[in-house]
Amino acid sequence: MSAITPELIAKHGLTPEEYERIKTILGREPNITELGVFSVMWSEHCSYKNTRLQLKKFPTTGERVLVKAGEENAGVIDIGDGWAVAFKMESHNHPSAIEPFQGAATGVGGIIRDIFTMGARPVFSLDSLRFGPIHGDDAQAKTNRRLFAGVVAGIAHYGNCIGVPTIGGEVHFDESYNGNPLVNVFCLGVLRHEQIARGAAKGVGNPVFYVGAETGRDGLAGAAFASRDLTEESKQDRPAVQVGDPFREKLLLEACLELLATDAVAGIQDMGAAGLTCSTCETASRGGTGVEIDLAKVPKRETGMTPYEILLSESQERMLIIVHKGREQVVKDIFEKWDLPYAEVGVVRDDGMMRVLDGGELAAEIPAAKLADDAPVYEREQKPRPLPESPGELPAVDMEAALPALLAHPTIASKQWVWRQYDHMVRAGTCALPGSDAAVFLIREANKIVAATSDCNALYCALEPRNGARIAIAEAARNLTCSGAVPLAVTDNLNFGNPHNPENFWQLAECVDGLAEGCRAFDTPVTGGNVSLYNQSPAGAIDPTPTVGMVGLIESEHHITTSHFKDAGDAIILVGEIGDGLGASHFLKVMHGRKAGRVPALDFAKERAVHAAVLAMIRSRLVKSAHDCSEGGLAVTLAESCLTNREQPIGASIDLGAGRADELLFNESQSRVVLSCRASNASTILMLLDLRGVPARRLGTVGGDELTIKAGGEESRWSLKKLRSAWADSIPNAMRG
Amino acid sequence: MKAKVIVMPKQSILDPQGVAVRDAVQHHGLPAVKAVRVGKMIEMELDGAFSEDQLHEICRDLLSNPVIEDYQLIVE
Amino acid sequence: MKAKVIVMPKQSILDPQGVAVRDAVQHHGLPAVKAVRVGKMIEMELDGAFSEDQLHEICRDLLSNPVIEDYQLIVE
Amino acid sequence: MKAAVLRFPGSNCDQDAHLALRESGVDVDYVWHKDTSLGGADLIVVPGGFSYGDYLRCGAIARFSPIMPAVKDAAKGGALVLGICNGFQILCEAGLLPGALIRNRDLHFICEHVRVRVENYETPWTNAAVTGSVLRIPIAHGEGSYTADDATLRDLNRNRQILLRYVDARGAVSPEANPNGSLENIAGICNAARNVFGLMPHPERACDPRLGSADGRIIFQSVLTHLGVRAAA
Ligand SMILES: Nc1ncnc2c1ncn2[C@@H]1O[C@H](COP(=O)(O)OP(=O)(O)O)[C@@H](O)[C@H]1O
Ligand SMILES: [Mg+2]
Repeated sequence: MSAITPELIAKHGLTPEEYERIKTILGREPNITELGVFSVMWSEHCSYKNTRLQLKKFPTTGERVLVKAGEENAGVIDIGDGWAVAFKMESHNHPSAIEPFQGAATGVGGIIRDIFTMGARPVFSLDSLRFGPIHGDDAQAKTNRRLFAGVVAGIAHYGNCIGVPTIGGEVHFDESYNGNPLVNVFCLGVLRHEQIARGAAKGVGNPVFYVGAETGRDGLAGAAFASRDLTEESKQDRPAVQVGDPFREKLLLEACLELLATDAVAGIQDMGAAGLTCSTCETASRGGTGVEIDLAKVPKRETGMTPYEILLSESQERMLIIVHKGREQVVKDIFEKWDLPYAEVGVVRDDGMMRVLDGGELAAEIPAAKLADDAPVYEREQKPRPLPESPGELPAVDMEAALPALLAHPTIASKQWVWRQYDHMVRAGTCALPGSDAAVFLIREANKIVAATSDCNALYCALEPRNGARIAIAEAARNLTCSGAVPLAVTDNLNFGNPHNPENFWQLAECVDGLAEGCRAFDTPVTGGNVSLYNQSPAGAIDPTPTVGMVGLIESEHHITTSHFKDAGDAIILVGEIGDGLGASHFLKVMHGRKAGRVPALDFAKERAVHAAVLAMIRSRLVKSAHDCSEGGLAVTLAESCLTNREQPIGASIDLGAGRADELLFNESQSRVVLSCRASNASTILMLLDLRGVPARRLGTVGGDELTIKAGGEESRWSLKKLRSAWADSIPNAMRG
Repeated sequence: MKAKVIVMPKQSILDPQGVAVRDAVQHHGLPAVKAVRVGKMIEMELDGAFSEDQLHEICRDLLSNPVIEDYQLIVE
Repeated sequence: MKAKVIVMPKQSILDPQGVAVRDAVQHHGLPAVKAVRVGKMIEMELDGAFSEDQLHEICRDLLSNPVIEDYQLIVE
Repeated sequence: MKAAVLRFPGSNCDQDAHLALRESGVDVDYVWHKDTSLGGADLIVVPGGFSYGDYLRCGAIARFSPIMPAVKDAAKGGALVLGICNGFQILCEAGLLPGALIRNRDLHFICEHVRVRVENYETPWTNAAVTGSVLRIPIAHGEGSYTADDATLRDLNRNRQILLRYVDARGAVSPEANPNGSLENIAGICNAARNVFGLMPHPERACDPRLGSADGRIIFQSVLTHLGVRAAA
């Protein structure tokens, strides 16, 4: 047994203080296996040691909340009639930077496992992605294209095979993600209230089963790996790459749901980061019990694996199941039916210990609760950043060139190249195809229609973290509203740089405050999420990216609303103010190469009034389309509404009135939605909105084969063909190169 | 002139396809098959100027994924 | 004991993967590569009783599809 | 009538097919791939998905499942056998349908609504349509490019076994309308006896107007009509 040297401790990412803490917990020196166990359990990825105090700021309760954030593998929300949804977002940023295809694929596998561990049947996924620029011939652009293509193919590979449709998401492109792509995946599942499964080792004497794929040397110390900066050396960590097997996980999913439908299971826990280690000590700690396992009984793929390797392996597609004594045969029958490996590896004890034997010989013995819950907690130093400088005087830009340029920016351009590769229709429930404001899915089991969206404008968060985060929540709620849904709850994925850098940590704290304010404003509690720090390459940290996943409920199929214009002659109405200023806009970024200016002001009261009004109009069946105004401002929103129905794009003629053309077209003021309706209903809608005290005006009329916009006395016209090729061909052309 | 490139999953790395094929072969009445690994065989027709180094570069950058695969180049 | 099975697309069948690889290789600065075909290399570890006929049967029925592929069996 | 939806490890459109049949009023059961009897079903659906992960070749391993001999016997006996997507691939691998399905032309998995033209309405699968009518149905596959040797293709055409072709909005067969590079834009074929039908598009995903199209019902209605007629006769 090798002695524990300071170098070894440092190599495990543990500080001398943390090592002292370990010794007090054990009352002795740890052995190497125990050191490994502590290092993964106390990594940021598992312990949230740098962020736990921040996460406490989130509102987590509400009358619909059945399982709160942090309680289990995913939060659970009541959707009525005894039905509930479990959902969560997870990141796989670092693995995807090293091996995009497998990194993204195993990310999908991991989040889907979290959902069916709750006893829920996964029904759909969303993916929120960030990459560096993909246009151009430089080496960096080539790398970004390789990462983008690999990640999308990996998500498709896993999601398509397992039969969970990927029906929405977002993809953004910005220099700050060079060498540091973000891969956040959201999954939602459905279950009955009484089906909620728990990850607790209950019942002293109950047998502990290992089910699923054999353990190999995959992803050794992956959790620790995700808790460090990406450096040249991390490329040497490559053996850490895990390979996903969606086929095995599909079998595991069906077998687990079949088993959970019986009364044989006392507790169930997936093996994600820190695999066997995490699942044993967490189930014990949740159950207030101890768990004893014997590694000799664990199904293995490779020979000669040490206890250290077995405990820390992150092989995919594995679960730990605590079975009611006497019901073992039920487990065996079901897993044999599904041709999956299984083994009784241990037993629940009453001594609160995580005890690991290796063929009877003691390999590790640690107080489970202390290991799981007594990780150190840090309040990192914060250093505020100055407010962004104003853009100042801007050179004049030709409007007719500006709109196609914005539409061709890959962040705004059509993502069809992406979602065409995803099976987004399996499970026969997709009511709004990708391309509309939010994903809309009919959950047949429950006969409920849910909507979901993922949003984050990291450009805003880089300039003013708190306001950026507030807007992320508002935009998500706006996207749901435009689809006819009432927002219910939020899952979030905090993607930031190294927390030891005070400016990074200040950004994180500010974003968390902003998200928390937003969640309170829309009464959407946070039910879970994920933190990914150290998103940092030698070039620096990524723009702060607190990705928001929001879930809503649509009362009636008649309320399902899509974002594209429907028929010639329909009236186009702007709900909200026309707005001004170009601060933090994509117009500034794309046309002037500037990330500058104040982030648009957001008034929650105003925003809520707009949502309430739009939803009321939708419910009164007066609205034919609704589209939220976000990146690129009104001009982009209008163009998207003209183009998103691939099969019949349709034009519009618009008058934005007096003012500066560039501001009128491209300002990104908040609390705005563009509706279309039958012309004869326009006056009714305007009257009803006026009664509600919500500003609104008619902008123009749907029809023709061009988009024309009068603004500040200037008229600009674009043929649909021109706009369409700018918007639809941008990403495919880049990826062909 | 011909060149062949054999790309196989690294030994330490899981090969789900190999596992599925092994199980199928065993069910098919050949329990003697204990392990299977599935990789790629890439045959190239060459005509004109090139160097082995160039081919190796292609193998590394295009034909294989060094993170999870090993390759073998055979020039005939 | 080892057996290798090489499965290649029939000449008559178009091989989109081969075409894509060829274009990529040429793009990558190797115009000398005129044609590429991409097939499978299947490596099997054998231990116990079996006959070559059995292996050929597996190759014909399972490992290749005679409609679109040819196979070659190498027992070492 | 009775219908059976097969379940292989990795099937993932089994529930969708089951639902579509139930909603069109069919008495339908699942049959596990390890079973050896189909319980006398008049219609056997081999659903889409990734049977055995689609490892090796799509459908190559499923073809040897214990249930497949029963499927072959049923087909010989004249029962209707419908293979959707992965099911089509399995039926080709099993030799119940000629030809094979290879990688899509652009190598990508493709999921989108396509238009397919009914090429022959005198079959159990298409009698509710009129020849030339165009159905809007989604596809979702990575290996749906149909291929076969010249002789097979000639026979398919001569016997009018090609039931569906990919077409454009105007109903015309064109290269642009061909999503995956299939020979002659073939989207679905049947055997010479007409009782075995394989198609890449997913009719079970187009049976509910809320999902954007209900054209898929025409396939299931045709089956009902056909079996109804046969029962009466
Ligand atoms: N990675 C992706 N996967 C699936 N759908 C996506 C992805 N990225 C974007 N989309 C879809 O494209 C549409 C536009 O995305 P986005 O511009 O982010 O919408 P919004 O700005 O309204 O939030 C949405 O319907 C979204 O679901
Ligand atoms: Mg947008």
